[in-house]
Amino acid sequence: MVIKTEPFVVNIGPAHPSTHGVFRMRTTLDGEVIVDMEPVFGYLHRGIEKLAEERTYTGCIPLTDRLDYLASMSNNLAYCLAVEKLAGIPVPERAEYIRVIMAELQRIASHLIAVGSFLNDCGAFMTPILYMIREREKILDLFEMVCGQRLTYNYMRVGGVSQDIPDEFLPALDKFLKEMPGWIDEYDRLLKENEILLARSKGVGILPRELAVNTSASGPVFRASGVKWDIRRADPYSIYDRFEFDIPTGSVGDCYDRYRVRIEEMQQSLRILKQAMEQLPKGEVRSDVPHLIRPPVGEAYGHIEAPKGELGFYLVSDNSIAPYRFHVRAPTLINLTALRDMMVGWKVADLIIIFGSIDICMGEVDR
Amino acid sequence: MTVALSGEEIAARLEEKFPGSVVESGADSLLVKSGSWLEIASYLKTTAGLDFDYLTAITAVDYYDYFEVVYQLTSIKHNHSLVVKTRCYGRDNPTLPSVVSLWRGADFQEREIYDLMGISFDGHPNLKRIVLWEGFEGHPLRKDYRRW
Amino acid sequence: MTMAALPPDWPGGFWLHWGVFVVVIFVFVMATIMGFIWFERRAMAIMQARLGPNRAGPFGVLQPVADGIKVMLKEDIVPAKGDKVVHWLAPVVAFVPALMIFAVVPFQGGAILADLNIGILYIVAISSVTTVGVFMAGWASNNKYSLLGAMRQVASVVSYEIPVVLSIVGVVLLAGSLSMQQIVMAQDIPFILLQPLGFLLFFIGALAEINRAPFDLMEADSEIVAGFHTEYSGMKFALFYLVEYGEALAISAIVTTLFLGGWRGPLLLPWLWFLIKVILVFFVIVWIRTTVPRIRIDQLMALAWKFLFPLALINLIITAVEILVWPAGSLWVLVPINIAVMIVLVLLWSRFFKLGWGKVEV
Amino acid sequence: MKFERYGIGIAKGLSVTIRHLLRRPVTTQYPEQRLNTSRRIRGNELIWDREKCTGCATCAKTCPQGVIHIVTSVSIEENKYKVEKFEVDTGYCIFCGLCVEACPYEALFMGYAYERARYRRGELVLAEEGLLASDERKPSGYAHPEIAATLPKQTLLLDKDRGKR
Repeated sequence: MVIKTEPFVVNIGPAHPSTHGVFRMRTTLDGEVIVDMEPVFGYLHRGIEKLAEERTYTGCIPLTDRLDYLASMSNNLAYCLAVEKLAGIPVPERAEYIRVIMAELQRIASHLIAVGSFLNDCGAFMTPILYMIREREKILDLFEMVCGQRLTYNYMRVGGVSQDIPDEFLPALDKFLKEMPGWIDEYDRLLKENEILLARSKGVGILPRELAVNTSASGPVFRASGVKWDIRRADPYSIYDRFEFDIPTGSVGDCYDRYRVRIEEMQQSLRILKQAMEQLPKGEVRSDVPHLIRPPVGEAYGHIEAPKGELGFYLVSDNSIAPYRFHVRAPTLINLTALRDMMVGWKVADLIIIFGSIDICMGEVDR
Repeated sequence: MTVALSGEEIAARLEEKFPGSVVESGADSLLVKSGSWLEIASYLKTTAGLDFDYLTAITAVDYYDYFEVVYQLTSIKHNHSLVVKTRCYGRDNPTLPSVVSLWRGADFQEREIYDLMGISFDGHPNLKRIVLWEGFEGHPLRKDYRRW
Repeated sequence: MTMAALPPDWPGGFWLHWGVFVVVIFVFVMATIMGFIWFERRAMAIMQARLGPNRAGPFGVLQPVADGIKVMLKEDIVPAKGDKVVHWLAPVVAFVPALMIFAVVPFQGGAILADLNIGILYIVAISSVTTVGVFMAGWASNNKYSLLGAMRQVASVVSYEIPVVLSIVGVVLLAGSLSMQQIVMAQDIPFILLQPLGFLLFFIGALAEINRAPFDLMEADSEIVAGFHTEYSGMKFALFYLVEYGEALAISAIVTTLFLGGWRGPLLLPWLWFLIKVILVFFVIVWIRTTVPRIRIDQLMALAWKFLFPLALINLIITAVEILVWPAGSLWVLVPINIAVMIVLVLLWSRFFKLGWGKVEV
Repeated sequence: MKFERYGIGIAKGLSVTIRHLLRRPVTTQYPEQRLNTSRRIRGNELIWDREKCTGCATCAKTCPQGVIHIVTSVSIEENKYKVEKFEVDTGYCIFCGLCVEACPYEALFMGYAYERARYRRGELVLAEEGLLASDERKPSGYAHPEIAATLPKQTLLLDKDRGKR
């Protein structure tokens, strides 16, 4: 006697405790098992690409802060690189090094939030994320010392950075670089071999390698599936070819690999920071660029390895002070393409973990 | 270092494979006819030497008398990239063949271009507005979009 | 009726003794629950490098009182299409058994409300009535999430009842009596040393029954919003909150009595020993809750049936054999044997069993 | 779960949390204890220097949000524009600091205070008098190194957190 059951539709989000922002999943559940899942975006759409067409090239920089608001230093860097490529503006050496230091610090801060909220979704009651936010506060202190803000930095300018780093910045950074490896070991001791976390995340939400390439995933999600592809190594922008660091990759592409890849990437960032701090030259931090830049007619596509993936800016200029077209290649929106394939067949408890392991930021998805 | 393949070199190969499909080829980009774009795309993806298996980004730009859609392709194996452009004319219902069948990464990006720019992609499995709500009329990213 | 445990010099008859102890137990339970709420929030806070409540009263001690007043002032919403009577009755049916467990908990030599000679059986029976209350709450709220939560609770309590009871039987075998006083009296060596595997199984099973720490599936906020008490607010929600902490206190009290030697201790006052051990056990519960992530529902079931249940059976057999072949001398010789047995069994058992399978082909 | 490490993983995790019992919490109790903000803080107000300002409206042009409204009239004797109205709507201002960097005469500063919330949006529109510097409206050192030198050093969590590992 077959009991007739029919799946019921549950809307997880947009105001759900663990959807990392306003994101809705129309999930069809058969009991606890997920049968189908359709993501719904648009709750945080501000039309940044339309706004940018009315602002000067410098006025667009505060807009880029609000794309992926957890990594706005990387957004600034990507935008400035694209404009410099478009207008052919040189960048002094010291500014390049300061940009690398800021971008790598931002990568650590963004990964801390990503790993912390992933472990929080697994159920570890607020402890890992509170430890990681404590470390992130130290990075935010450094950012505040340099540019005055803790979230939307608006620090980088076309042709360099807005202000030089104050003299108490380097000793503080040095102290941070000495302490941080100890904190990362502590996170590993806390949960790396925790049997329950292994049971919950190993083999869950697998993103196979070909599917990852086919859905053009990028960033830790892509490398966790075993693809050794990092823009800093594949297409080195600014001065990344002067540092040696290696690219951590996962094997299977499940939630546990994504968690491990992010932890190891933090350690690699610390290596880059140490080398960048030693080679930091003297000199001014900004080439003389007119306040209203008028790039020649043309287009340019600049991309960097942002913490969440390959962040690209496609700018078209018609020799006026405002960009004719300002398109953002949002890594988090494209990483969500394979979300349905990763989730079907798993249970409700896994849906939250798989979604948490992709680490999205709604500001960048909806733009 | 990702080698950006030059437009002419690829244009030459495409010319003898698909005669008359390459409109113009600049130093770093390649303009192809929208009609034969799908075959060119599958050719680029499948031939041994090119292997463009990773679609980095799709962008649509509104140049008033035509829409230009720019595809940034990359090959993970050979670490080289190519920029291919197609144009579609007409402002009421410009259409282009969808490449979701080749690269599933284009799914959300094409839906976003449909939603904000108004270019519809035939062959797309689920062409709906991605960011704006269903009842929204007009496509905001078009140059002639008047808010009120 | 003979009150064996009642020392001769106690004034008044049975009813006076009953009245005094009802008041004592009610005050003890209420005060300790308030204390535990505050203790958990402070302990978790310090373990997470933050401060915890410190505004209401010195060191935030009046925070539970403030919560209580706030909850009483909150509006008590009853879901429109929910089953009103069952919705009203559920918290009562859940809370009363949690309170009744303390009737047989021995605070001191003679200080026990009713020294039943089947004390531990009474506890096992009463503690499963709470599940009825929880299921009533889940059903009456007429809400998808609550029903899901209540179903999970019933499933987990049913499957964890067996390992818990089997490990209790191990203790009873050693103590030779079901009465809680006798168990405490028999513990010259705390049973945690004689029965380490039994303690481990009882503790894990008890955590799952009161859905705390790694097994808090019922109100897993990241998944189903708040489990069975989603639709409760106001005083009824407060009662469920008391049930959670009341059961945590009950489990700590039972663990202390069964495994840590109840009120027996070298120099301090006996009931002070009892209190210290209860707080210590509760601290371990809070400590585990701060660190360990949550388990999935199918893994929860698999853990009960594939890991705890077989081990509980084996533990029972080993204890029985030990009692048959009792060495004439002291029991201390058994302690290393049992600990070695526990380690071997846990290593062996976890080697060749897989917990729960993941993907279901849809 | 396969207990590959037989519960050692959980034991290690527990050892980390118990060790935190011996460490001092890192919270600062905001209203009573306050941290020194950075010397270059972009506080949530703008400060305007009437003497230095020549009414050139560069700041109004560079502001991405267009929140600076400035009206000037020609005055012969001082040989510079007379600023009739200089208004900043801090309700819409995003405190990006572009105006402070763009001002050629360094007449504009970011505020040092960060507690300028109001109950009504109307009060957020600061006119000339409301913009001038005063003892509790101190300018911050953003894009003004000489002011930054006078401000107190920033308290860093790095120095405060004596965590022992």
